[in-house]
Amino acid sequence: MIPISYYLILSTIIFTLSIAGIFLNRKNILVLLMSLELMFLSVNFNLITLGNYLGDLTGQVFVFFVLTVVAAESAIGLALLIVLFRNKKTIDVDDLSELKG
Amino acid sequence: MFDYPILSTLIWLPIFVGLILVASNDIGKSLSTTITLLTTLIILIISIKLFQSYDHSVGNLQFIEKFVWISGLNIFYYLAVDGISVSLVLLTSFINFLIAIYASSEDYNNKSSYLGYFLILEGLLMGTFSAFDSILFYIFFESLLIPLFLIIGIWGGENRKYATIKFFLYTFFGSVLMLISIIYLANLADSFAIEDFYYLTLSFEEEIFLLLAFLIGFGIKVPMWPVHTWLPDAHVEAPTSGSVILASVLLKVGGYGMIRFLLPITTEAGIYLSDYMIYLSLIAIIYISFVAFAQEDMKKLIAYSSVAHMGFVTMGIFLVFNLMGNNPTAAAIGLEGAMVQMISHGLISAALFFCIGIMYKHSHSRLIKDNFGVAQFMPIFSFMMVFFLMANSGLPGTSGFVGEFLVITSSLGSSFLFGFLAALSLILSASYSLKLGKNVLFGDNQKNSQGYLECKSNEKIVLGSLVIFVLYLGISPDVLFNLLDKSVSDIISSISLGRA
Amino acid sequence: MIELFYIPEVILSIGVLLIIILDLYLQKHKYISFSLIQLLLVIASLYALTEVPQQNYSSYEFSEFTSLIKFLLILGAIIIFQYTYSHLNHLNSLKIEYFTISILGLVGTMVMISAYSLLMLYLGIELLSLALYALIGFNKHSGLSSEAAIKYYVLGAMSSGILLFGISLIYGFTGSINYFDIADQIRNINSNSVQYLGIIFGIIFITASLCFKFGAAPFHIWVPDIYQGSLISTTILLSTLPKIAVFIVFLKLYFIPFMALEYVWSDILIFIGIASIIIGSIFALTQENIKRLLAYSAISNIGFIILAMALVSNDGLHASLYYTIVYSFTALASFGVVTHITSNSHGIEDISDLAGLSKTHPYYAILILITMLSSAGIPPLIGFHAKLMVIQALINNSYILLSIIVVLMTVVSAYYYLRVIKTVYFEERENLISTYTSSNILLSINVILLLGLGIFPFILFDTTNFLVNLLTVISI
Amino acid sequence: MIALTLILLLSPLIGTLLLLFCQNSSKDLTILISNISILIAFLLSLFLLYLFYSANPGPISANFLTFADTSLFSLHFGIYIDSLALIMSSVVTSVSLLVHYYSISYMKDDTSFNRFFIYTNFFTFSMLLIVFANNFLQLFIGWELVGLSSYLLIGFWIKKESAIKANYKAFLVNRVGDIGLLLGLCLILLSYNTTDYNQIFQIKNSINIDSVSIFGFTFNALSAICLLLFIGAMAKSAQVPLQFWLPDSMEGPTPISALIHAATMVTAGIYMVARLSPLYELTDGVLIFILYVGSITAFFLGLVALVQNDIKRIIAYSTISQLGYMTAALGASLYSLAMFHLITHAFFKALLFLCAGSIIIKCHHEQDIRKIGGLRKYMPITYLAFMYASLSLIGFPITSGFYSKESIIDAIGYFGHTIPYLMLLLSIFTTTLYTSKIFFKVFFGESTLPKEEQNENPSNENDRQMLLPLFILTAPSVFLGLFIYDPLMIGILFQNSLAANELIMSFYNGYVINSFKFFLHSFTTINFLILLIGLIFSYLYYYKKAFSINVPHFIRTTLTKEYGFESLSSYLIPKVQNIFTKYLWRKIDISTIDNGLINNTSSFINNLSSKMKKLQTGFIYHYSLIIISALIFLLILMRLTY
Repeated sequence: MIPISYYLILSTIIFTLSIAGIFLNRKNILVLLMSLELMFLSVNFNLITLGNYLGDLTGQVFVFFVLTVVAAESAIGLALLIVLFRNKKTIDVDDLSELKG
Repeated sequence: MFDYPILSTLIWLPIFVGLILVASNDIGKSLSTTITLLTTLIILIISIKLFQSYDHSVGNLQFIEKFVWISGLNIFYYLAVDGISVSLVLLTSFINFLIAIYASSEDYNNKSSYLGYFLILEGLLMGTFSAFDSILFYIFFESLLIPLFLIIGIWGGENRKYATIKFFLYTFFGSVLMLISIIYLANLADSFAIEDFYYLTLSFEEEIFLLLAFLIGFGIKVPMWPVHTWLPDAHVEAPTSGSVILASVLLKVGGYGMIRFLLPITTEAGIYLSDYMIYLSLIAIIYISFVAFAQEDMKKLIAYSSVAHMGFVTMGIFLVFNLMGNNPTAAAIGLEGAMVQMISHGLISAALFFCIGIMYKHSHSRLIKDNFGVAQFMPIFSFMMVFFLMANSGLPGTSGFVGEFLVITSSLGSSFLFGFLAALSLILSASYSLKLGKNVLFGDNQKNSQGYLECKSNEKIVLGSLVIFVLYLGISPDVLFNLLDKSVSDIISSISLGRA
Repeated sequence: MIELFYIPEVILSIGVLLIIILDLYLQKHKYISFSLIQLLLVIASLYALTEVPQQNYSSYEFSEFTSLIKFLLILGAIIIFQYTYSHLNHLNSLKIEYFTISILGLVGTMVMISAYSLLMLYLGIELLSLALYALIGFNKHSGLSSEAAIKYYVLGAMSSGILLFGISLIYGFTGSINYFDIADQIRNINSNSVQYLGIIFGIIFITASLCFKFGAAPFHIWVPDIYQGSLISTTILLSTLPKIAVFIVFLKLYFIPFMALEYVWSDILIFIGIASIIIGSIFALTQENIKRLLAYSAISNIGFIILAMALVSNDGLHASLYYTIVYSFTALASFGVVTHITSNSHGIEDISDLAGLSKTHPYYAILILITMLSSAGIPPLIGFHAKLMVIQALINNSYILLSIIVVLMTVVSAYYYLRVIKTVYFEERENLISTYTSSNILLSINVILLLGLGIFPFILFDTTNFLVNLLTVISI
Repeated sequence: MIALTLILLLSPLIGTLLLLFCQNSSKDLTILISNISILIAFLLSLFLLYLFYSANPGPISANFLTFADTSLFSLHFGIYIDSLALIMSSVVTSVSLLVHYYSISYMKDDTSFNRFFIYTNFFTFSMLLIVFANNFLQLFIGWELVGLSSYLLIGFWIKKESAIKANYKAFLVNRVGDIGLLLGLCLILLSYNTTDYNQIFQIKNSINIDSVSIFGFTFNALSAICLLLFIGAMAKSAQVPLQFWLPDSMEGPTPISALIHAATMVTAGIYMVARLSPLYELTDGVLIFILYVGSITAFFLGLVALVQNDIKRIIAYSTISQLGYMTAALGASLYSLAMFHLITHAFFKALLFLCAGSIIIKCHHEQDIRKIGGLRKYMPITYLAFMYASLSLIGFPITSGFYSKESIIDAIGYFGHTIPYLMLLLSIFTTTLYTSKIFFKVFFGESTLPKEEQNENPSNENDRQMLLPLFILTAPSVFLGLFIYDPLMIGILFQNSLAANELIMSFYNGYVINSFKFFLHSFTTINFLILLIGLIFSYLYYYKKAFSINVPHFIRTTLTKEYGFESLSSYLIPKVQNIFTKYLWRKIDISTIDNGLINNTSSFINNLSSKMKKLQTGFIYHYSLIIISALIFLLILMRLTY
């Protein structure tokens, strides 16, 4: 049996990868959305493994809820992206600095 | 003795009328002046009745009104009055009545809210002098800032924004430290009433911190020497009646607070630090008089002179600490001198600011070099101004002398050096007051470019009544002494009781 | 089971769906659908009041405390809708979808506050955030609001990711997601086992994400930009309802499950509280935009709430609840006044737009005076009593140095409130200022309440005292 | 008795108040009110004097107004009636009456005519307040009110720049003295809890025992108090260190110089020491100090008068030196002689000033004696009056000045104070020199009046009001000495109101025997010899201009500069004060406290906030970076602590 700590370490690695994706990205917001998805993936993975380790189902039930909510979120995220593009003709992260100071 | 709660009416009547005046800003100038005149007159009559029915032989707290205000934190709506507060309440109502008379000849845009703010200020001052619950005292002490902040800010001089914000933040900083010490004390005594603080046994470090917090809080209000720089700016920019009320009553709130909080609570620390504090007030008396001599702006000169005269008040108070051990009668004389000095300085500085206001109305400049040869064109006015300048330099026969005389007597009790330095103020105050008189009143002025003409009848009434009062308190201040005598001895005994 | 249909959340959701459908037919008469919405809200508030407390649902709390808070939230929503209606009507970009989405957000807040399991908590937070994403980006044509929306979306999603990660850690190391089971697990845990470390990490992650939602110090970065970018009516919504909800979540989350590890999170919260007061005061000093200024003042007020809560004592709890209600009242009033003033026909942006208001509209000048002084904490007004209680709580728990820092920061913050009053009262008018008086009465009641409560604070004091006693489930 | 004195004290005050209210009424109404109030005072004081000497009831002290009556102290205004007070009050009221009458014509063409009379009435009231004071507080109040009225009167012509500077300087110098007086008063109130003369006199021996620490050194309490009180007297009576205000106070109208700066105010210091003689008698150190101060002032200030050319300034310096004589007499504890010289000096110095006034009016406000000459033919009455006054001033035998001044000099010599005796002797010479200088220069030599006035007949010299007082004053200034010398010396005049009577008795029996024998004997003394030499010298030098002495430049400048006091007081102190205060204000108040402390902190916080605002860059990745780093920071924080 693979000890639980390996799974935890794997999920934290994915988690940190996604966070790095967010603040290292200089290109555009789509990449940001993708790294956000990655973050939720790592959390789901973590929930499933821990649920399995503990032997009860709440973990998996939790994952279903998370999946649905994340789907709704990314829908809204893309909608906002479109609105942003229509207004500003760019989705480049570096141009999004009008609100500052 | 009274069917209606006299102290609450003194506080809430002017505030209520003031709010009405501020809210309805379209009523005409004359109507608002008459309303203010009427309210201030009623308040004056009530406070005179308060004075008559306050029997000063017994001297403890009278006219007590105590209701639960916030039950959870056991804060009470606790109003009471003793000899000291009665005298200050009288001073406030009298000065405000004079302002109402003087204001009838001034014309400011939207004058009704101008007068409204003064009425609110009067109500809050009454509250400060009669509150005996420390949080209620703090609330009145703090909310004094708002009306004056607006008065100076809206109707002030050119650089009014800087001056009024500096005034607000300076005093706010001081009073905020005071709030912490009040809460700390209330935490120990688990009640906010001021008398309960008197019987607390505090450790020495606690007392030192509390003393410093109270000292900063009230020192800024009095203005003591290092923290006084807000006063000249506030005075120069404030309109005439604003600087009158600021100089004559607001500075006394600081002195009153010291007597109410500093003396009885932090006695040990007070005795330990009394020498430094006396040096501070001596610096205030001597150094500030030199600075006052160097001023070119009339209002700044009088502002610095009030800092110097308030130096006597703080000296009288801190002498109580210094002399508590070996010579209690000298300490009592010092405290009584401080009290009389507060009242007399209130009257004299109010009169001087009125005079400067009248001159400013004609010459539209506050600089000494722009006003000269006033006596030729305004004989009666300059006679009164010379009288007030003399009173300001402590001429016996006027109330200015009585306070300083007692403080110097008690300072001789602690050491001759203190007495001598305090007596030096006789020359210094004379030098700058008469310099003002010399440059402004006398001298030759052919073409009268400033357009001086004899002051109107209401200004004559204002200055005349102030002359009468300053003379009356100078010749036989007995009425004031037996008002204060019992309360001062109560405070001295409560301090020695606390120490024993 | 049937009685579940009478709880406000269900009624609101069904009602909203009906209104969306009805609205298709009532395109032209927007005010009919708006009055329908108001009717729905009133019905929901009645149901909230008459809710019968039940114990048999483990992951959802039906107690008097939650029903009262729900009633408070709905009341707040009604007031906010009045301001938004008049604001949007004035900018004639009135869409009923705005109200339907915010009602859904309201449902989200209700779910959050009555959650007894981490799952319900997560769902409530997500429902609220989704609604807020949409509301912030509501003004399709302004680049600013879409930029704000995207920023809030990205950071919000990230924070919910962190929240989930925290929840998974807590679930992993305590074996359950119900508050009371977690509490039993944590109560008898030995402090050098690996679970102990995992739980602490979980708590920190959850605290971070909740502080982000609250807008507290190190996680406050989004607050000024979003407050400035979004419509002023969304800012009102953003700055009152979610704040109350997150506060109640803080209260229940930290005082039931994580009560045993109190020494862990109370230090964190004190640090966060002090940091947000300091940042809230210092950053706001040189602000030019009024909305950003009010954002930073919101941050410093939140700092007060967290600081009071971090004291983990009865009067600390009471002070924080008292402060939250006072803060939301003041925020409602200050943003409300700003919505009602437009300078040369578009919303107020910079403070200098308000110059000389006392000459043209003295009534509004007085309103601004009262709100600013109340948020600065000057005595006669309610703001002072709130700050007084927090400082008293600090001193009672012998945090003297902390109270001195807090008090000095209030002096610093008093400066920028004075700056607003200075521009309103002391400066000359530059541009044309006009106000519309549709929901004027409500606004003046709101502001006069600040002064009235200031003079008679015991009214609010007793209600919050009553609320705190209701929180029987928390034992300090 | 008390009621009468009360009326006497208050009648000038009532006069002032009446004049104050009817300010813009006609001139003769003001004349009427002011003169009547002083006349009542004068007649009452004479009547009371007569009553006092006939009934001889002993000193009466009564309080009529409570100043303050508390548990800690009780202060009152009161009246102290004894022969000293009554004599002094009659002198004061008589001189004041004559000056009032005189100034009716002197001031008749002045615009603010009635304001003048308000001030003079007020001055007489405050002088009487000092004279009748029965406690130290009332003494101090009267003291300052007198200073105030001298301030108002010196600066009477408000348009005259020099007058305003003079009254500013005069008031401040008086204030310097008043500090000493105030400190003395406070010391008494503090240590003995009462300011009443009688009570202090009773416990004066116990005061002499205990001590007070001043600046660390312990002094005998009584001598400390007396010294402090004398400092007040030094300023008021223009003794050496504080005398430079008196010559400048000549800026005021001449009747004022006559009333205040010759007869009454300047003698207040002498009167105070005389009144407190029982205290001063016990302090021998202070008496020696007073003696030397008096004699130094008498001699050195007399010298300065020689180099002056303004007629009023010369008389002013002579007043200072005569005051020096009185202080010297006090120092040698010859109190009644000092009082006697005070009385005679009051009359003949007032006469001198009034004559100077009429001369000035005649020569159209010309005060420089070098520009006036040969008035003998045109002003016979003033000429005669001036001659008698100056004879009395020099101390020519038979005149009252002779009796008072010579007896002081001889008494000091008799009691063996050698150096003061020498100084006073020499100052006889200087007195004769400067008086005869004025006398010869003004009345002899070719007349400088313009042609048309020369041929007018001498009768219309000046109108009647000015000349009548001159007549009246010549009588006491010449014959008073003879009349009261013997009763004074035996001690009947001042009875027991002054201490050390037996000293005077021993001098009287040992040296004087009686007034006539003293007159005869005087021709044989050195004093008369010096007098004669002085007269002959000045006759030759000033009248005949037979020879000229070029005084070395160094002496001339020091004298004109009044040993540096003049330059010190009018240039040095004001300039230093301006620069010093401006520097203080700029440096400490503005730059260190105001800008340094207050504005710097606020600007520090402001640019702190504007720098930190940059942290909000607006880029999403910066925001996420901040959030993540905060999260990591919290994790590390927790990891360290647990």
